[in-house]
Amino acid sequence: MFLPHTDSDREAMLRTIGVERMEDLFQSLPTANLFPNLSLPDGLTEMEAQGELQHIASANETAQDLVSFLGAGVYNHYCPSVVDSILRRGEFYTAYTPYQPEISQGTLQAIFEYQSLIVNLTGMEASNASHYDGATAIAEAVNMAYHVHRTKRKKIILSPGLHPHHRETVHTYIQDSSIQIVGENLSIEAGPEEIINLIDQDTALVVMQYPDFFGRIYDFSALVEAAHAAKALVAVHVNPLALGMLTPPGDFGADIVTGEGQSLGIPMSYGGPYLGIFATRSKYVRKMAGRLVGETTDSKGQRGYVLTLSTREQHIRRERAISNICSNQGLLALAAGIYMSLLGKNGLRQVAELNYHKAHYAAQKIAAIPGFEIAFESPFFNEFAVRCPRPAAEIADHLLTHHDIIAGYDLGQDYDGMENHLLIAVTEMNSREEIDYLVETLSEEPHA
Amino acid sequence: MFLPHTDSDREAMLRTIGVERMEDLFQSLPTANLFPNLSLPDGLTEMEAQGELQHIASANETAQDLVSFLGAGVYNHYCPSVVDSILRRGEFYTAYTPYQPEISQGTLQAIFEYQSLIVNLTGMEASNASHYDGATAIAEAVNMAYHVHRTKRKKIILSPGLHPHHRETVHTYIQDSSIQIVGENLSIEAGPEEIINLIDQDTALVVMQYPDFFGRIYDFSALVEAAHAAKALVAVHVNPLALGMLTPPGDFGADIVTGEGQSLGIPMSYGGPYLGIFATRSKYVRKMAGRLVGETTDSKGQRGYVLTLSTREQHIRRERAISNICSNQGLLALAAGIYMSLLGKNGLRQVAELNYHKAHYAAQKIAAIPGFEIAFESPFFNEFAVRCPRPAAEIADHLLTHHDIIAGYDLGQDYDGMENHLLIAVTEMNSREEIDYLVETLSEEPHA
Amino acid sequence: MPEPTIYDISSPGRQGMYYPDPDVPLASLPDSLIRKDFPFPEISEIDVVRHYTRLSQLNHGVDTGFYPLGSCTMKYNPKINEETARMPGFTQLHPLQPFETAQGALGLMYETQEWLKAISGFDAVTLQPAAGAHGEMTGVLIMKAYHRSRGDNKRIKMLLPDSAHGTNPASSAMTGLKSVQILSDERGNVDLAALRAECDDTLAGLMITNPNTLGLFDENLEEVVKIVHDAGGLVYGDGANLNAIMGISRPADSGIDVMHFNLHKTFSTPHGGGGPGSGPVGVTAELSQFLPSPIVDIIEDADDDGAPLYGLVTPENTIGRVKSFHGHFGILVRAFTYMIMLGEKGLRQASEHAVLNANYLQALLRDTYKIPHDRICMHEFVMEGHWEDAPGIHALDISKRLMDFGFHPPTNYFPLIVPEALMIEPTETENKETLDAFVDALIQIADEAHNNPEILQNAPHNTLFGRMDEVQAARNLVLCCWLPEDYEESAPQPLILD
Amino acid sequence: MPEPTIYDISSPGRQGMYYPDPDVPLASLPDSLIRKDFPFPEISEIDVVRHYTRLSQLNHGVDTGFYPLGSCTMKYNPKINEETARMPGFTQLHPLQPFETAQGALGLMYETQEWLKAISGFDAVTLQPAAGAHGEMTGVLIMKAYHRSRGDNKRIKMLLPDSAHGTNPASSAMTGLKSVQILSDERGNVDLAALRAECDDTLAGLMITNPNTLGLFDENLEEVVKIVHDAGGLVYGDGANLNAIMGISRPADSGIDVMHFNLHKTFSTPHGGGGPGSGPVGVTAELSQFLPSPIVDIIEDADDDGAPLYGLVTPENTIGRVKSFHGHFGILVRAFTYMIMLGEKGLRQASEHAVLNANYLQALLRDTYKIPHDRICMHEFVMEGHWEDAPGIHALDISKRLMDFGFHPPTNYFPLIVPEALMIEPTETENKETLDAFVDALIQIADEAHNNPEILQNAPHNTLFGRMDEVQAARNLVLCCWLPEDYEESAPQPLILD
Ligand SMILES: Cc1ncc(COP(=O)(O)O)c(C=O)c1O
Ligand SMILES: Cc1ncc(COP(=O)(O)O)c(C=O)c1O
Repeated sequence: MFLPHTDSDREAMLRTIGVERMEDLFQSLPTANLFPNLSLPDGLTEMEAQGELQHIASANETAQDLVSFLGAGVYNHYCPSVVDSILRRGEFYTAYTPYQPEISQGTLQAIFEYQSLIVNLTGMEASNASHYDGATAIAEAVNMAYHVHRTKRKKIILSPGLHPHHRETVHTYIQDSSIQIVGENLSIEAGPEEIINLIDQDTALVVMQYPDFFGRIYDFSALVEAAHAAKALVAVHVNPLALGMLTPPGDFGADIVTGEGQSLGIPMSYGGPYLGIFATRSKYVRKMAGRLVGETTDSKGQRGYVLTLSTREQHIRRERAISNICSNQGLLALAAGIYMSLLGKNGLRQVAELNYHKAHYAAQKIAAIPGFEIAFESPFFNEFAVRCPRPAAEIADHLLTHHDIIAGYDLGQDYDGMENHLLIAVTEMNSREEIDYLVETLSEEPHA
Repeated sequence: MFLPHTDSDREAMLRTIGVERMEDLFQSLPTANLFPNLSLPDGLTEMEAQGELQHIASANETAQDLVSFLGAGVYNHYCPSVVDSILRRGEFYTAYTPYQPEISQGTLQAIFEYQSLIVNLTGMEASNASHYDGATAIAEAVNMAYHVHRTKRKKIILSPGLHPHHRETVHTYIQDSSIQIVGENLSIEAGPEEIINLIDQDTALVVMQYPDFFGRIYDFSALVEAAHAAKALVAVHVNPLALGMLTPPGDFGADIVTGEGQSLGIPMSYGGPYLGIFATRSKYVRKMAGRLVGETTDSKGQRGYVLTLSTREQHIRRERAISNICSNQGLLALAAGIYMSLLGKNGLRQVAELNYHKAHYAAQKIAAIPGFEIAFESPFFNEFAVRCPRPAAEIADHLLTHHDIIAGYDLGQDYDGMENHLLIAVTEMNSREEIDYLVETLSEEPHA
Repeated sequence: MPEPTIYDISSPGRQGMYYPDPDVPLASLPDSLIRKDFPFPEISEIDVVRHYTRLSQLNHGVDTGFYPLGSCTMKYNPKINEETARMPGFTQLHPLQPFETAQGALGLMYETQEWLKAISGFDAVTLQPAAGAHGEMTGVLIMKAYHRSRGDNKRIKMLLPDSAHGTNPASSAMTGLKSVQILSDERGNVDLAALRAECDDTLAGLMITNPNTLGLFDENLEEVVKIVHDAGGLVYGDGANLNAIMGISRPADSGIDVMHFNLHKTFSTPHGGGGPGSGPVGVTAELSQFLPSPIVDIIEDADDDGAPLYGLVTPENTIGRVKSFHGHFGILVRAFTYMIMLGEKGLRQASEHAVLNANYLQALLRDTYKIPHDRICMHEFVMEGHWEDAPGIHALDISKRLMDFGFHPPTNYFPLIVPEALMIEPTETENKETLDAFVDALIQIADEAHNNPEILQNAPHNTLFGRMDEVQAARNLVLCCWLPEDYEESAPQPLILD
Repeated sequence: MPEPTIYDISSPGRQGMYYPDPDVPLASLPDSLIRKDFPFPEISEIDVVRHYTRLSQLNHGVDTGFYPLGSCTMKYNPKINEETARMPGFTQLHPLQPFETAQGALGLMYETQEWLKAISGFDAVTLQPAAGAHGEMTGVLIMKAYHRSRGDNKRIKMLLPDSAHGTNPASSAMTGLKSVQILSDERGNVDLAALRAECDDTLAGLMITNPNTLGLFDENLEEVVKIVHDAGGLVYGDGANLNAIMGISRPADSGIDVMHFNLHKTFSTPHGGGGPGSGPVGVTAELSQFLPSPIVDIIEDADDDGAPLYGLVTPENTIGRVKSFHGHFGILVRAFTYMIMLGEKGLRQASEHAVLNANYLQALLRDTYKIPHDRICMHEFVMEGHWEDAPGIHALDISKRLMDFGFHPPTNYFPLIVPEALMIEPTETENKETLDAFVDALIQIADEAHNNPEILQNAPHNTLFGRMDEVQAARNLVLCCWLPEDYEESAPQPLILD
């Protein structure tokens, strides 16, 4: 399959090489277990494979089959047809890292534009070409802040409102270092003030989420001020779509903005591939991990783009590189770039507000159901936590089984004492009817 | 929607034109009913339209939801992913007729190759760039033969085995001319011999189908000889996929080959767009309708392609043109070209044989069911007629309602006296299990 | 580098697509019917992909740049159309399935008929014709059927303004009618005197394009229609130019009796490198009985909580079917998607901006190029591509030179009544910057025509291919290619998959 | 013509995508949290499409031509992969859905783990890592966790052959280990003496790429492994080069303890202009307890007529999660599609032909270019891009000149142990004609290097862009663009749809 070799080509090539049979090419290999039997099935033709995958796909029940209010870091947004129609172009997706700029200007300019869009969206000064996802972007932020302080400051403050997966990832990354993580165990009611209390002269970085995992939006100005007073850095992890309406972290002084780019036109695809956003201040550019595209000129005097500052990277610096990242999320950065270009300023604002209004309508309706309460008073974007009269898991289970609704995310999975809390996300994909249907089924819930 | 005009652009443009308001551009129009109210709904955004169309599409039950043995001129074949991935390229589908060859070599070369593939597949000498579909290709063949004989011969023989839609279409096209159609009312048992009997000195053309509407394959050599002896032309209408294994009409002397190209990688799409194949002998090229691509050289000495012999066409010849055709099925010709290139000689042979074997397995099994008989003894390709113990319509209805099977095509719709006949098509998409399931349900049929 | 043909890159034994071995017992093959040789390319999948990818890059399309090809309405083809048309609920539907299983498709067709009726003012619509010309033939057959139904058998004459598109006389001729040309007057309208002179009792009708192919709305349209009607003729409207008047003026309101739509123009369905098109035909109530069969209708009204039941019906005195099945359904899905996205207001805005764009270009070009019928135009206009003081330059040279600026040339040498015609239709989806750049290029070209004519005569310069020798192609006809003589045919048996 | 940026083509008030007006009552906005200004491009849909379509054409990809970028396995990316990964049953699935509603996806992941295990010989696999380097870090953390679990805390040293890819030392360093370089011997193998010298009780392990980055299968692999194991270390395998040995030799059989796979190399998933990749990690049974969480397992066996129930489980002594959710699922779908299409025999044939193609190129080039380790290679080989008698020519010049022939250059300047390295990996999906044309080009270039060096030094000549000034880019850092200073911001309220 996928081999273009004819029998006579193969013959001729072996002859040119000077061996008789294919097997002769593997003479230098250990003979034990050479050409092992793998006990794998025979190959399938394309039509069989298509059928098989269709069969597997249909064993999933998706946001198309169910009414879903599940978010918790991944959102069911509309992916404009233009995005995928461009992503399907072979010139984009069958190229690799643009090491050879003369024949890679498509990728390079698209990434340069992506960097620009992220800078404008976040209010920062420089963006890299992407990280694997939001979680790893934060891990890289931790690493960067640690090195900005020449590894002298050991303390990293993680907000308890930072996505649990992201916090777990940071722990994995730093597990053998001398970095200490604090803050996670603050009460989840804790606001920026409590975080401020933790900042000291040993603090390298404070990581906040915006909106946070519970959907809450806080004003971080005072926190940033306090951190800067202590010469600590502040990283704000964003849902980039929310920045269509919210004050960008650059405006309140963030040093680093990370984000999960999935909400920018990338399908949910059961968890990936997504897009790790990473932006920072110009002064930290040389400390930032990841690829960077810069503008330059070609020999004909034309504007062009190249990978630049690669002395930060593993292929030049090896063990002294800032990070080990090599392949990144190029195609997803392209997707996000197309999405942002297409929506533009007004479209982003429009979709952000649509999410906002729908979520607030849902919250208001749910709050009116006896026994249900909105858990926090803070402003929120498109997601909010609800205190339920009985365990969220039971409610979610009931709604799924009987009403084909995924009611949200059971916060008890990650937070002790929040067993009765459901995290509900509402996007532009949820019609008013769907919201009303959720409210209706929640109202009918036996509150025993 | 889809307008790039900003308010200030619009202002500036109106000013340049020298009018004040948009309405002023329509001053010369009859004032009665200017800007009428159309009572049409408001526009939808892309995400709403997508949802609406998804909703409409899901109101259909397709070959994916049902087990289908329906053919009758349109076949459920596998469309290789490569075909659609190329068709999605904007440079192909957003271009038009390649009037300007210097910037249309993609389309031109692809059509040139399509012409070549059709010539090789059919065994003919020249192919045009496409007609609308099989039916209109035949209508054009009738017209061509009529004009080859300088309108002196009035008789056109249509085989009763020619698709009913195709025959109807020919009738529509010639309705006011002096052409007479004969042959259609021959017994459907009639073979080529009976057709031969109709050929005379007034006969311009004999149109046969290969395999015919009932799936039957005849040897047309004697018929062609007889026609040629009477100086009549012979058009053979083909299922091009069958030519992966069957003797091409060029080999037995056909003057014209028409075909329905749907089976060459084109989705069923509820009836279109499909592809009208038209090939003929070199000597008739100047009498052939439709666009033609020819090879030439550019000013740099490079091989290139252009539309040629356009003096046959409406934009030059107007009322004396061979046909009125202008837009054709360019993108479908491209699809068929990709499909044929991809399968190549061996793939076409392979898929044709697969259809053949599966259909024969089904026929043999069905013939073994008491009360069911294969209607004709002739060899067949992937479709065959079955005589049932009771009306085909009733059986088909029962199988659809109770077993989600589309059992085939009820021949009683088109042929008097064939109410008990079911036309069953089997393609590479029908697994043995599906065939066995059909056989099983047919066996359980109450034979009352 | 020209791309080799697929025949050039074939090699014996290659295959780009495989099929499973039969899961049924093998039947014996009818030896005498099996083809003996099969000179056909053999190519691997990667090479097929590369070949067609590279070929595509040799094309100019709407997706790559401005394409002001007059009369063709090369507007933006929304990507969502390509998604909706590919929904499996549509693509996997067989046209002969029981209608109960195809209610979605039939409903969509019904709604498409309704939208087209509302936009045009006609009372009934068939979706069957495959393209504009096919719609014309359908319409002319309907006109003939009308006369015949009245026993009026001497009507054998079809009038065609000299500005008509070539398909009009060709379509008319295909039905056996005699074409008679009517001159245009100085303002680009049908010459009323010339028209009257031909209006006798052999008149079948008039085929008129309005706005006409000069891009002008006939100022005497109502009078023209009246003259034809008074003579017992019918008026056929070529709807190719509907993009100028959606929501502005309805052809049926002007008395036109039958008209085709070009979904691949007005309704944004892609042109596909030459097709597929789709050419629905609208008619007045009186003519609806003659429409080709089948059309879609409601055969059982909606009850309280359901949709109506749709079905295919045959008009009473149908002219018959004009092709197999029900028309270019896949194109209808695209056009329907487009229409519902625009809605009533959007349709009107599209036409308004199409007209705005054309007039803007005309205003900026009228000092440099001769515009023989210089008044407010509709969605397109025609100018002359030559100057008396630049005798060596023809419209074609200007066209070829435009390619160097990245633009597709306008339509050349049509309509025939304007010498060296350059027919420019920008469409509404182009922005001001693009139009300005196009004007700049044309002004520069006009200057070159006078001061440096060779640069036009040898154009294009910046394209991969230089000017093609069309004469050679016609003289020395090469219409297909072959495998090389010494190509070793691979064995004809299916390859073993392993 | 360079393409303007999206900032260049922005105009106030344009919008390429609209949203419906809210179907719910409006909530009041928290004014103090609302952004005040938003300098962002505004572009219509058609212009976005044209922009990115034109940009794409400035790229060389596997779909447009040969791409022998060593170490990257730029094989053909089957189109069917793109279809299956886009099935709505996959794309619309939320990663946190109850596992009962995601059995298709979980089953596919489970099967993917099984296939990778069978191919590599490992006992357990995690699919979570996002790319090769991420897999490396995961693997190294597992190695460290292993030592730690044994209370063996002094093992702080990772050995790396001098031919190692840069990610290897970088990944190792990220976990806090100290990197120590091991020289290669003359035959391109790990120098056993050098290795032994470093094998003490501070040894955490060795990261080895096999076949190595010279394209050579280490002739002493078993001995290397034994030395490391004897010293209490573990052996990490960089699986980037697995494409040479599928169905031929299993890394786990050679004693390797942990290895990452590059699905975006060996398993045909596209490289996406830089990513996404996918870097699953396989480990021995002993190490499986340390795998990152979660992995997929059967949590309820199949009953008679059903599939088993799949779920996500956490390995006992997991190192934790290395990213959010379960890995690059969309890439797994592609790789799974590929694997089941190839099947056992097809996987072996792929590797065999990858090795065949590389050796064929090597055989034809060895007389013209210096190949420092000239023996039968695996799926790639490294030659020197310079000659003593052509001192002005560097590997980079050869690379740039290759572009003029339509080829993507090989990898340059890696591995570091070969001066002026040109690392050539043709992959198995290229045909002989392509390889022959590539050889012809390289031979012509070698001739030019000696007789007409400027043509190389000024290359490329036939591409749209000439050589880029990388120094300028680094000196005068411009990392993003902006709307022009005088850009008039459009009002921030959502546009009214009409
Ligand atoms: C004015 C006019 N009428 C009719 C047609 C024919 O339409 P079609 O090409 O769809 O057959 C065209 C096509 O360009 C046209 O411009
Ligand atoms: C030998 C080798 N190891 C590791 C890597 C890193 O893989 P990734 O780019 O997927 O992180 C590469 C990438 O090119 C490589 O060639």
